[in-house]
Amino acid sequence: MVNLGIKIHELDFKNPVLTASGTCGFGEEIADFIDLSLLGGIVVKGTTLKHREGNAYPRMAETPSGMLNAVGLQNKGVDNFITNIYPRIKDLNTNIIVNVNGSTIEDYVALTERLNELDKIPAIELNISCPNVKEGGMAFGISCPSAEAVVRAVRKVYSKTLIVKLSPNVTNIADIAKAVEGQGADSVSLINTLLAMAVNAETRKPVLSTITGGLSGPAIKPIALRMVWQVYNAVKIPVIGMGGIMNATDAIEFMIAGASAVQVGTALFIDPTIPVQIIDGISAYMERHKMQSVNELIGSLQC
Amino acid sequence: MVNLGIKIHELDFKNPVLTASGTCGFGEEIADFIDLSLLGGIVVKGTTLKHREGNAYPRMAETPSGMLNAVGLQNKGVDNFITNIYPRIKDLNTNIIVNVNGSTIEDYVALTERLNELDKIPAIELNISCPNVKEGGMAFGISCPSAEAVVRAVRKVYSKTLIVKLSPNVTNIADIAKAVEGQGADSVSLINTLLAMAVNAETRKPVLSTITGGLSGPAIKPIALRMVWQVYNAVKIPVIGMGGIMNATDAIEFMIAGASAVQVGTALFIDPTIPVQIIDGISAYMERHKMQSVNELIGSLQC
Amino acid sequence: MKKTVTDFLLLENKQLNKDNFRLVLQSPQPVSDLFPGQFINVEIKEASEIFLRRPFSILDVNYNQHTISLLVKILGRGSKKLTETIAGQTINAIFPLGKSFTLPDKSDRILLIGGGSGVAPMLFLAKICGLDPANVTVLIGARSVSDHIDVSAYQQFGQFFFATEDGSLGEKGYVTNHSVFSGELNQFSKIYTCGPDLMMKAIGRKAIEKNIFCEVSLENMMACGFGVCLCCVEDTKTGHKCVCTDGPVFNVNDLKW
Amino acid sequence: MKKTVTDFLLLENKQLNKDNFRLVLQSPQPVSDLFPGQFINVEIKEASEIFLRRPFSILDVNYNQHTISLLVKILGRGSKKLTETIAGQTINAIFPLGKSFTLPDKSDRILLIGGGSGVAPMLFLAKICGLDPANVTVLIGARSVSDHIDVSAYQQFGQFFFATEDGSLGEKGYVTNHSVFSGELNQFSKIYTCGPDLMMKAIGRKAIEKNIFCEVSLENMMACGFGVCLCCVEDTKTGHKCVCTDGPVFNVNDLKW
Ligand SMILES: Cc1cc2nc3c(=O)[nH]c(=O)nc-3n(C[C@H](O)[C@H](O)[C@H](O)COP(=O)(O)OP(=O)(O)OC[C@H]3O[C@@H](n4cnc5c(N)ncnc54)[C@H](O)[C@@H]3O)c2cc1C
Ligand SMILES: Cc1cc2nc3c(=O)[nH]c(=O)nc-3n(C[C@H](O)[C@H](O)[C@H](O)COP(=O)(O)OP(=O)(O)OC[C@H]3O[C@@H](n4cnc5c(N)ncnc54)[C@H](O)[C@@H]3O)c2cc1C
Ligand SMILES: Cc1cc2nc3c(=O)[nH]c(=O)nc-3n(C[C@H](O)[C@H](O)[C@H](O)COP(=O)(O)O)c2cc1C
Ligand SMILES: Cc1cc2nc3c(=O)[nH]c(=O)nc-3n(C[C@H](O)[C@H](O)[C@H](O)COP(=O)(O)O)c2cc1C
Ligand code: FES
Ligand code: FES
Repeated sequence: MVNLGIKIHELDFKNPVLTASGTCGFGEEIADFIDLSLLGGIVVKGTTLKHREGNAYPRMAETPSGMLNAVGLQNKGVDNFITNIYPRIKDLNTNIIVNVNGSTIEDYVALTERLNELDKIPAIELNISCPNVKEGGMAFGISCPSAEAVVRAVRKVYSKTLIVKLSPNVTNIADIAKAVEGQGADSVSLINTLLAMAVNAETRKPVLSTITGGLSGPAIKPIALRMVWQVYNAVKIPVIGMGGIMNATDAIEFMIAGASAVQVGTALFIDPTIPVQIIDGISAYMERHKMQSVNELIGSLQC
Repeated sequence: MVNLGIKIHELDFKNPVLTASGTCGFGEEIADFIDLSLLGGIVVKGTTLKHREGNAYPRMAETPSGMLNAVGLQNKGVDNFITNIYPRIKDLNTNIIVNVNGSTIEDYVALTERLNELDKIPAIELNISCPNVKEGGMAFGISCPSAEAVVRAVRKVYSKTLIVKLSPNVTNIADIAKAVEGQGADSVSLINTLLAMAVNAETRKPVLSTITGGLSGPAIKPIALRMVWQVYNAVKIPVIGMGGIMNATDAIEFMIAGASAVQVGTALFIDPTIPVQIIDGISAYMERHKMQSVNELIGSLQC
Repeated sequence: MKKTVTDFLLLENKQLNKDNFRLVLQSPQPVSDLFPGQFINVEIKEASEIFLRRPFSILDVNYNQHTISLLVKILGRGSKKLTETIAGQTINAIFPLGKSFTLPDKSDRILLIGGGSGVAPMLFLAKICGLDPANVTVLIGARSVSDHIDVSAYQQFGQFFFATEDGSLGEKGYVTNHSVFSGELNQFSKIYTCGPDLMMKAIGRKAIEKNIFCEVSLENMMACGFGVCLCCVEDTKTGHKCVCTDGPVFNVNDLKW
Repeated sequence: MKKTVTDFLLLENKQLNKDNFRLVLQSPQPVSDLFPGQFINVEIKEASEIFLRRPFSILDVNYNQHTISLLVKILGRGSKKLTETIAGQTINAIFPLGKSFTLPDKSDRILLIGGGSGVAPMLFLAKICGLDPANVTVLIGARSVSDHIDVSAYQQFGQFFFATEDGSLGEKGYVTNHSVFSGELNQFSKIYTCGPDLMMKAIGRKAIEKNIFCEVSLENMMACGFGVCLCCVEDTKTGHKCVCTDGPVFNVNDLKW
């Protein structure tokens, strides 16, 4: 039997496969398809302090090997999460991580304080990288000083595992990773979507209501892999990799490049059973390669 | 009859479809497939002052809807270009543009001076964005001051049409575009490839000899479109768009987003007749949409 | 029925006219509790430019044979590719998805209006409601008789009327010009419709005006189909609702029409 | 012959053994001047994960029927998909590509060594050279008789020998262990080879050592196949050369082996 367990800061994961924020709802939506307790973790939909309606329709465009989205953090706010959703999902027997969003540092702090109270939320993912709304924090995630400021403020009020989600829309992602590590982040996750655009040639209008949106899916995998590798070489904290992971081989590539864990996002739209297939595929790979622990994979790239 | 002619600075193009540097050799290599004089222009392989062997093999990886390359500006140097190649291609009856690369400002200037002598080279494309080698100038292309410095120096010695090719590996490409416009660039072309990576999960080695390489092809089209649109809105000089253009619809989307002309790159590997198909496709589109001049398309996005 | 990712066996692929095909898919497991308005999200295999699944309404069900059928109209690359699937091949789909129409009471007099590929859920609804045929009126619109789909198998379930833009079948004009619709609409206690947006809006507004219960089935662009991506939203009076899970069926009174 | 992008008609697709197929492609135009070592770059249609073309050597030509044939071994997704093409479908390819082997003189005694799918250009070369059969010796290696390809149609062109790793056909062992190769190699004035890298290197080094003319056909990864991408380079004594245009055939003396 291979050992799939990994650790991010002080948090144990039964395996390195998580579902990505904004692509699995609160977990419940995919419970028909898979046994959620098999997952390493679930990062729930981006949450804000207040209820948000999100952006206007249309919010989606299909692109070569990928898609654009401009959801804009539609969610019912943290109160609704705590009152209505948390009680339903808290005993799912997997790590439930909340994706935290704000437009000001005060928002981030206030939201984090609320989540800090919740026993069964062992970690938050601080999203400073959503390209689709001002409140998504991408403005924070694209410069070192602002990334540092928000992480510093949140770190003060949050004692559990703090994961910071990085934006790929930057010149040097390793610098941002080092900056947030310096402020006490326990882990970084990457990448969020790449700012992109689709045009309808016939109507000469943007396809998305917001003109630009975030690109995800296999198209971005080579960029995500590169960034994970750069960040892995720049920081000491564990890296959580994502971007276009569709199968076990993709996940293994991310781990070889330095990811301690991976998140599966857009792939869920194609097939919500993929995370479980990936877990099985990693096991099979490890057996074939005579590995005992999945830690042997992490950062095993031979250059 | 629709009018496909466009102007970049003072240079007339019979149509807005060019072939991209590094993907069409010196034009001759695709002359079996198409009548080169039908093209708006040909941007020849990246040229350096001295002969370069380029990077070690393997230099290529196939990725979802795209590919990575790490050619590393293999070329025989500008003397060889002037002596052996220029005489053969100078009368092709299309705009021959030379893609100029250096690792120091002096290199760029020396190379540009040599090209300035050539009557039938009406424009150069200053590459400050090749991600694959130090000499590719990406270091210049990712910060405003260094981009300004190289453009300023080259502008002093070059009187013909100066196109600056921008890197997408930056936080804010519009800022870089404005910076080079400020130093007298006559046009900007974008995007060069995105820095990316491929890993072989079985061998746990990078696929490319250089570990990272440049991502091109349809996968990057949504990112390229977004950048063209951002740059178009930021500068007054004409924008030349590229990145994943595979057919006329793609080319039209770039023009709607603000491109005065487009370059076809990786698509040539799949089918070297694509540029001619695109020219025909743009004509057909214009007829269908009752447009007289292709200028009506440029920046016609209705937001 | 629980949602699953299922490999269906394509039993039959029948071209009905130039652009429309009926596909009969057999599930390896029994199917249960499928209702008109629900849909399935189909993987388009081996297609170089298609990344996402494509949603199609359930046209009919045969519980004994574990089959469901679809009416697929060729619109773009994905639907075209799907209609090229050959009987005997497998088709992977996520199903069942979405909420169905509110089934009428025995006492209702219902009007079903379908346009284009929107006839699929209307025929399924007619069949489910058609135990008492007198009460089911079905109005079907098409551009021309050549685009029209043979509905004879369903005519036992209600009274059928047709409208074509060129007058080649039934009355000439849109469904909203048809005498059934422009006549005494209040004879109907419930109106159900699925079809082009403009058609549904015209019908919905009239129903609101006349204060008749009316449900419409929307076809917003979808990425997932099961409520996780939040891409398919319709801006309703109570905010953004997911067409794939809160719909695709909505009461017109809830929409901002 | 000028390079073109051609829609070939697949006339025949014959499975030769578990992993190997022979495809016969007909060009709408006459074909001319095709030589052993040249290759074509084939589009893999409707395959969701394939972006680039795939190169395959020319196995044979029939100028009267405008056909060329390929020997395709299933290695990954692209070759698999290609072998699933059905006679009557079209296959798009760029051809002819690359430089051929240097054809021998009548006075030469030549040895052709093919391994795996590398037998394709060897068989074509045997045929072209085979007017004087006594001078053509062909040595073919395979893992086992079940991987071996029937070459009876080519045996009239030379003397054939076989080596299999399990001894199930011909001598047991690699081609380089075969008595023809380990014997009096200087009886041959020219050696040509195509196959796995390690095999070609072993042969090439021996030829260098014995000072025998030797050409090998390389299979580097290609993006374009016609000399524009510069991805397929081999590091030769005179610098990086494109396998697709300067090769795929190289004289071993030019390589850094
Ligand atoms: C709930 C629902 C039920 C439907 N039922 C049927 C049905 O029974 N029969 C039928 O023929 N069609 C039905 N459709 C429409 C069908 O999904 C589209 O025709 C199909 O997705 C088009 O795919 P394509 O690749 O052929 O077109 P594309 O080439 O992708 O695009 C053509 C047009 O199709 C529409 N479209 C594309 N993708 C989607 C998508 N994921 N969701 C919605 N619209 C899209 C867009 O307006 C686009 O402009 C239904 C749609 C929905 C949302
Ligand atoms: C000049 C030349 C002639 C060839 N002749 C033949 C032949 O006659 N018969 C035959 O069966 N095969 C031949 N090959 C090899 C054939 O091109 C590969 O087997 C095929 O491209 C694999 O594609 P795939 O999608 O099945 O494999 P993939 O799943 O893409 O990869 C499997 C392996 O195939 C190799 N490969 C993949 N793509 C390429 C590429 N574009 N160029 C080179 N190698 C690649 C790689 O080593 C890779 O690890 C030739 C290759 C070259 C360069
Ligand atoms: C529809 C959609 C909604 C998303 N919402 C969020 C979000 O709320 N918070 C967040 O941090 N990332 C969000 N993301 C980004 C993903 O979590 C992930 O970082 C990105 O999609 C790349 O991974 P993928 O290619 O596997 O999807 C969203 C992505 C998609 C496609
Ligand atoms: C194999 C290869 C070689 C390239 N060489 C150069 C080069 O020498 N100079 C340059 O400016 N861009 C070079 N590029 C980048 C292309 O010109 C183009 O900017 C990029 O590929 C995006 O366009 P595409 O997706 O249409 O290929 C190269 C691209 C490829 C794929
Ligand atoms: S399509 Fe994803 S939520 Fe409706
Ligand atoms: S494959 Fe492009 S140069 Fe050889």
